[in-house]
Amino acid sequence: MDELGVVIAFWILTVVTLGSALLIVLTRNIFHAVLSLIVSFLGIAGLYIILSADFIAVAQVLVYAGAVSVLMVFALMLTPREARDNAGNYLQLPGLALATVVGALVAVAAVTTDWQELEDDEGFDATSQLIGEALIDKWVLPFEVAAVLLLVAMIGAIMLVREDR
Amino acid sequence: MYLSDIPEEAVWAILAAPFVALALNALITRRWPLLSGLLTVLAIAVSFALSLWALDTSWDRDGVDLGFESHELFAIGPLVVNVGATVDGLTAIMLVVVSGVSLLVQIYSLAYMKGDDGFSRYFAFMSLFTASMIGLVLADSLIVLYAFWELVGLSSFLLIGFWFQRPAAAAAAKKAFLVTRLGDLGFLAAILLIWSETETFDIAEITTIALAGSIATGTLAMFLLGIFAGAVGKSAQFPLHVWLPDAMEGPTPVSALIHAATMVVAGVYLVARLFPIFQTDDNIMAVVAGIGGFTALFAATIALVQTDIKRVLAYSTISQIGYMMLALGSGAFVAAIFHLFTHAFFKALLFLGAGSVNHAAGTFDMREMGGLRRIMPITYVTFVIGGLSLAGMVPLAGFFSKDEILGAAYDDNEIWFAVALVTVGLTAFYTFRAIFMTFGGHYRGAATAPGGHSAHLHESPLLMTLPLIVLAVPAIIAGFINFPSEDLKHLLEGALPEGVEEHEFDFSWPIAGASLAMAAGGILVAWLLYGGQRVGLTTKPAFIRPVLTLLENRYYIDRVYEDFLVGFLFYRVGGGALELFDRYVVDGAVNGTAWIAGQAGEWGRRVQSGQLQTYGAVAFTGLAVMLIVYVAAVNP
Amino acid sequence: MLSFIIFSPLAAAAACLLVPRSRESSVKWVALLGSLVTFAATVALFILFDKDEGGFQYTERVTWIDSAAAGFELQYLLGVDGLSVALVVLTGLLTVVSVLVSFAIGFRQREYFFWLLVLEAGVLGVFCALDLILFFLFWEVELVPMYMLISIWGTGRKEYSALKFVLYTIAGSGFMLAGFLILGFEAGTFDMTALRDMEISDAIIPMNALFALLIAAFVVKLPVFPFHTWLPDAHTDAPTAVSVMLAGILLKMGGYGILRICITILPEQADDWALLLAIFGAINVIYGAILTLRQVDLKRLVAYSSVSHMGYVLIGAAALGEVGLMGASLQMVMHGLITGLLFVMVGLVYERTHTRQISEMRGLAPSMPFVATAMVFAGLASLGLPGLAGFIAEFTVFIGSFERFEAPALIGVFGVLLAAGYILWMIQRVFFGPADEKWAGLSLRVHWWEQTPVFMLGGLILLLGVYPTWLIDVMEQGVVPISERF
Amino acid sequence: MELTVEYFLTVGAVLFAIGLYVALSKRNAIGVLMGVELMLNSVNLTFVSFARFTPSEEQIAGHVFALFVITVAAAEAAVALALAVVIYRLRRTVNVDELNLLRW
Amino acid sequence: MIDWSESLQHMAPILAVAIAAGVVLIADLLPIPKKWLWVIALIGLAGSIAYSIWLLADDEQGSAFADTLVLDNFSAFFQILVAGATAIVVLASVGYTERFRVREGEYLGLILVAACGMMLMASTTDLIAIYISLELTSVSLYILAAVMKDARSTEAGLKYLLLGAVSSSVVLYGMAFLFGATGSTNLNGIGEAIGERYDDIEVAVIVGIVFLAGGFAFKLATIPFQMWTPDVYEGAPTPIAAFLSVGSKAAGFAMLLRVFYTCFADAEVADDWEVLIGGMAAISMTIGNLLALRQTNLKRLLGYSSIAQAGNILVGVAAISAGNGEFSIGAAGTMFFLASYAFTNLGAFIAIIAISNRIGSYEIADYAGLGRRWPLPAAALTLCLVSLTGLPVTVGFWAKIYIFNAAAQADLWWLVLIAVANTAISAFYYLGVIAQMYLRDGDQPIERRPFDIPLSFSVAATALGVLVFGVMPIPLIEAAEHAAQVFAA
Repeated sequence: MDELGVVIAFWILTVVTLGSALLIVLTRNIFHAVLSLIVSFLGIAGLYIILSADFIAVAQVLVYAGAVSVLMVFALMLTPREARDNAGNYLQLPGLALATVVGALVAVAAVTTDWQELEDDEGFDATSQLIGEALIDKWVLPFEVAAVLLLVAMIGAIMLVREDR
Repeated sequence: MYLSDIPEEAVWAILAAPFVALALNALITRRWPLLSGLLTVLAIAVSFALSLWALDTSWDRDGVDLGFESHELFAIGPLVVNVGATVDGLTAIMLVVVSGVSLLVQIYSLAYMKGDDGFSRYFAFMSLFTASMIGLVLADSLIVLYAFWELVGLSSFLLIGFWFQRPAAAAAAKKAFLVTRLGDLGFLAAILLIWSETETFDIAEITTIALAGSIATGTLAMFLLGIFAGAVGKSAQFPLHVWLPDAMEGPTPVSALIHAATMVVAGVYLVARLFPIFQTDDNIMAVVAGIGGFTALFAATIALVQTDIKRVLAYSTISQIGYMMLALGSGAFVAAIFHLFTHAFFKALLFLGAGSVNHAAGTFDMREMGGLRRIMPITYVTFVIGGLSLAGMVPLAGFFSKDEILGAAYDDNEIWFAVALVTVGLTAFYTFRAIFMTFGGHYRGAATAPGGHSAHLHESPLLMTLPLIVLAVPAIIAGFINFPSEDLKHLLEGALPEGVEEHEFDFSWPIAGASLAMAAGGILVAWLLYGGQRVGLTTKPAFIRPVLTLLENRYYIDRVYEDFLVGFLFYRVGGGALELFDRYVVDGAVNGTAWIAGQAGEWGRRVQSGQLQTYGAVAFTGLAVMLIVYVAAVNP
Repeated sequence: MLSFIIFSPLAAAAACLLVPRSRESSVKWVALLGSLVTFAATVALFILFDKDEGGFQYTERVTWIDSAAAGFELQYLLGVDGLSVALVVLTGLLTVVSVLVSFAIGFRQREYFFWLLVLEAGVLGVFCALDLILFFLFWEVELVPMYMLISIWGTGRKEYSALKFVLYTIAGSGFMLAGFLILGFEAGTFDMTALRDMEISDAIIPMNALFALLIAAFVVKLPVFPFHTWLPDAHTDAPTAVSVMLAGILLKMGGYGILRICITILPEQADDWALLLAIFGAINVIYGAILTLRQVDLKRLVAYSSVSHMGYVLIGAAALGEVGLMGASLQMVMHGLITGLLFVMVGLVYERTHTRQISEMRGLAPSMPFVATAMVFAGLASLGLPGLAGFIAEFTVFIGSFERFEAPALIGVFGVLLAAGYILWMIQRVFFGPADEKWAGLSLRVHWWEQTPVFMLGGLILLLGVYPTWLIDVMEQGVVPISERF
Repeated sequence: MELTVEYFLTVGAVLFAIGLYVALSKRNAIGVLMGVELMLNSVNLTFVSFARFTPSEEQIAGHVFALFVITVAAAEAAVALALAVVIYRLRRTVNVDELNLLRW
Repeated sequence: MIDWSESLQHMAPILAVAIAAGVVLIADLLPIPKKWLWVIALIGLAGSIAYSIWLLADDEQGSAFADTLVLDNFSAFFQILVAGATAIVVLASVGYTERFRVREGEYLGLILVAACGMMLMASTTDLIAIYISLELTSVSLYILAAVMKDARSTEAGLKYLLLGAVSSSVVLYGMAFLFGATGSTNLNGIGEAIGERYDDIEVAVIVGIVFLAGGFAFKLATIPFQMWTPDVYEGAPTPIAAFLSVGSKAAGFAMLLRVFYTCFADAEVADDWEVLIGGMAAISMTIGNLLALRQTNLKRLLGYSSIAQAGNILVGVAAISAGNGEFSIGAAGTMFFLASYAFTNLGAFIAIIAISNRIGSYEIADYAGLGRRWPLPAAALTLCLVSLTGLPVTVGFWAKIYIFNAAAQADLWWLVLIAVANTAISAFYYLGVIAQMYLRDGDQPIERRPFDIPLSFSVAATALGVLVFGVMPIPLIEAAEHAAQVFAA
């Protein structure tokens, strides 16, 4: 992966992703934070495309940038205006230090490990078929369980929100 | 001489008779006091009779041990405890003294203790004492001897504290037990030491081994010192003499029997029993002589100023035992036992006399007596006989025995001879000071005795005077047993192993004369100060006052022991510090650990603040630490 | 036979619970009957015990948990030798005594006797168990009963004391368990009879550390300075019967454990540790005695005296010779009898005066002659008077230890003087002196259930003091094999 | 320059750190949820990177894993937001600092 | 291709519960008496247990769904354990839901689904499947924790959820690294790869180990993810707290054992992480015990106690090097302890439900005098607390000895020492509760309510279990050892 375009795209997407993620931290308005989050999700989707993960990229856009973010906005709308700040708590500085340490540790581990990279690989052509086949063959059990999981989440969410008393 | 040899069973019966009396007293006859008393008297009479038989047998055998077998009591591996009876000259003499004096004292007590609530208990204790004392002299092994040694201590404790409602009596009993036990520690340690050397407790075997020289001199010296410590405690020698004067809180017959005639001389007996070993070490002998000589003088000086008649006699006892120790230390084995023998009679006589006086006057304070010679003639006469014997007037018993000691001291060490000689004078002085104060002059006592009873001055009943009269006889003539006849010497030397030499006594006129002169001088001074209506020095010169204060306070030794050493240093400072240590350091560490754990829990609870992100932060901190530590430990 | 002895108290305990609440006052008779049956069985065991035959007798071996593959095989393995048989009889006797002195317990009687008998079962189990894990099991059984007994029927800071006792014991026994497991892993068995024939020379921790782990529970139980502070609290606040059990038997579990497990299984390490043990024994004797002198509470005084006396067990055991070990064993039995009696007497005093403060007592002897006499007797036994049981044991300890460790033995001898000090001082202050009017109205009546234990214990103390051979002969059968390890 | 797996992993690590920081430091429960979503995304990025760069038995496994993570994250988000709504109804706040009835 | 019939048969115990869940959810919509729902749930659980036992007896073993799931002794053990615990929880919930008007349909359905998830956690052998079963359990439990819909319950739910999500991101990161380093999602594949080329990928594997251990800690309630425990136990409905403390914990340990004993069994790796797990165990038990000392609320106390007990169980996991060729002693110890803990802790919780239902308080102070006033539940609670302390004659005693023995055999003597010292600390607060019930007098009114048969049955069952297995623990031990044969190496 040494084409210039890809490299440039990688750097731009990285900057967008991480930058908008940082914006979530910095912004005072929680709606802006959600918007930054969406941008960050989209940036990640872009990175997926670089990684030739087309299906995941699409799923990312649909589920994260779409559904989850909308859900968050929706939840925010249910709460009144005064509850919509994006202030920090007492862990601002300790949290920063801790996050830096954890991130650094993981990054160092990632860099020092001798990953056995594929030779001259061009990545996947199209992934949806592969994923589909995997889901009904090797990982059919998780697939079914995930279905139950979604059902449970749905039932649970409804049950919790329903006012029955 | 007259009888066939005594069988072993009869010897055991000497011991058993008073024990039987004890058991019956304790279990059955509690409700019938008089029966208890008679039973005790009877039992001791049996013992006395058998003791005479033993003496007779021993005489036939020249005082050599009859050689009864030892019987195994229990055995733990190499530790074998045997019980057996030694009957040699020494034992025989002691048996007779113990059971004889005891018999008379019991008879006396029948009257003296009449009407006391604890009459039955008294005789039970007395039986216990007599039995233990007999056991002590019969014992053929150190451990059995030690056992009876402790038992006589116990009976002494019980009898001193007989009137336990009196705080002074209770305190004196405890003091007596503890102080003697302090000495006993040495005894016990000595037993441990000698056992680890010889693996036996048998006195004869130990003696043989020691004489063979197979025990290192240092070890043997430690052993002897330990034994002597026991003797010092029991025989109230300096510095463990403090218990004996206080022990006068017990009933007077008890003082006569236990604290004058028998138990207190157990120390002398013990040293005498081990005399063959003692005489191998000159240094130890010097220690024995030194302690004895010093105590003789020291106690006599205190006796000079005592106002309580029993305390005078008590210090006198300490002093006289000092003589016996001096004799032993000087190598005069026979002289010591001779003095023990005579002393038993005249001192018991004196004590019983004092009891008789008390019976009438209701007090022991001589300042409240006087003029009793007219009211109590028998008591008076017998008391004077005892006093003369004690003072060492010829030809009474005390003179001869004391003379032998003086002779031995003279041959051994002149300093102790001088001391002993001075003490003769002091002895005569305090004895006759007591006689004059008690019997001379006019009655000075209050109309009422302490306790509100009117003092009914009268001569004591026959049961009390009879023992006085009986005792007066040996107080006069007992000296002749060894002088000039040497019968006692014959009997006692048989008890010594072959080759052990004891001091050969040669009568010497100068020594006898000096002794007599000192005694007469003492009596004269006493008459000058206390004779007739005189009550001592009316004007006291300045130089003598501090001396008197010092003597009246018994050299402050009791105070130093009780208040400073034990009360302050040991109990308050040492014990107090240890108690604080226990409470705040040892237990404090325990409670502190619990407190720290509790505080840690409390602190940890506060961290558990309910704030969600704190939990996350803790979790990730933990994760980071785990990762860092893991990597650092594995070091990939 | 042994199973019957261990389980008969449990059966009696269950029977106690079955007594209907309406007839609660009759539960004590059930308990008495139960304890008597057990006692009779233990006496029979003692009599039938063949002292001429070596090894353990009346063994029962059933595999309980067989997981040998996991290195965890528990056998229900019981057996007695001369050492344990003596302690078993002592337990049976003191339980009868405890039940008797508990006749005056006023409330929650069913539970009380239930726990008391469960306690007995646990203790008997400890003395009979020959499997380390089984031993540990019985060792722990005692905790809940003790906790309940002290904290419900006790006095003073009873909960604090009960908890302290339990936590101390659990901590100690936890380390003991760790030691057992490491030992068992090394040896491949928890069978004590097998372990004592082995030479174990290596473990995953240093052998001397292993010895320390093994002895941890026992030094707490015995107790050894500085782990003793639970004892005065527990004794003081426990009801009389529990104090009797605690001082009379439970402390002996510590000494028994040292002899049976530490010294028998790891003789070499015992040899290495002996000096330290002797030193701590000597410290115990002196330290305990001096603190005893300082006590102002009658029960606490007796409790601290136990600390002092158990030091002799340690000194004797540390000598590692036949005489010393025998002395330690004898001291356990004798002290059980003597302190049992002392606590009974303290209980009787308390029952009458409702105070334990020595300063509030004075001249009690005329008000309670029986109690005073028995107390003096017990006190004399406690201070090591020849002719009474304590002397035999202490003397044997001294003889046994003097050859090996002179100084600790001599310090122990000094303790005898201090013992005389605190006992006599106590007697002087409590019973002697002018009678206090406060106590003039006390009833002179002594119930039969108060007298019986006194005569039982007192008689034995005297008998053993004069003629101990019958006990020594039996105990030697158990002690000699231990001493032969050295 | 050659883009290797390390680049993507590092981006993932940084994203994980930012997500963690957001989750730890935001007072609003929905803000915390955002942080969690970022962390999950960083994991997904890592999975997909491995699927692209490193050999494995089933090369697509990384994608499948990521897909499941997305699914689960969505489900969790739904439940979380439902809870946030309920809590807001009960207590008029979704401020994490104030949710401390349960403590100590 | 997948052999569906065999695969389904191999997961039949799980299916039975899943079907029961489905039937309950549907039946809830039908106009039938609600008590049938309970019956259905119990039938499903009983069927599951029966089927597991039948499979075991038949020695029917094998993998399913392309090696993402296995049926072996190990999974059967945990399936029975989970189903049994669930059944007890269900029984204990009957009166509880009635009293607090929780809707039975969803409640039961979620419990059954969570049980499915737990059983799957114990049976799956593929990272993806493990992850998804983990999440299935978690999501159901998040909702169940909040099911009371009052302030405390929802707060507990939200805390549980957010921390759970964070912890699963940690787990996922670890899994990602393992996947990247070994190229496999299958546990056996990962294990083989690590065995072959550990030196190359050591750092990644270390991150994987630490992150998996750290992330799983959330399920186990050990450090570093332990702090939610008391809060959630306090806020959640009590039967759910019981379920969390037993079922969820057991499943978590099953997962931990399966992953660590399969993937990281290589001696070179295990030597390092056994210290890590041992350290986690030591710190967890110490923290749990210390913080429990000053608790006044019984549910919170059990929360901290659960942290401490999880530390004890980790001792067994750390003892991986204790093996005899036939089975792993460490794993057997873990499982035996879990089984014992299931009886004990369920018993404790259910006794508390029984008592607190009537006195309306979880404060320890309000338990004063219960030993006299309501002896049977108090006795049951006492028994369980004694078992938690690890005193004879209860099953907890054997569990503790067995697991410490395993640690001793793995040379983890330091861990044993820390553990026994902790036993003493724990005795302090366990006995404190007993003291409250038996030593003091209290006058907290005991509400008169009709006799709750299912609850009483579950109290009796657990207490009896504690006692019976306290005398005869060998069936449990043998079962655990049988199951531990999976990790023979």
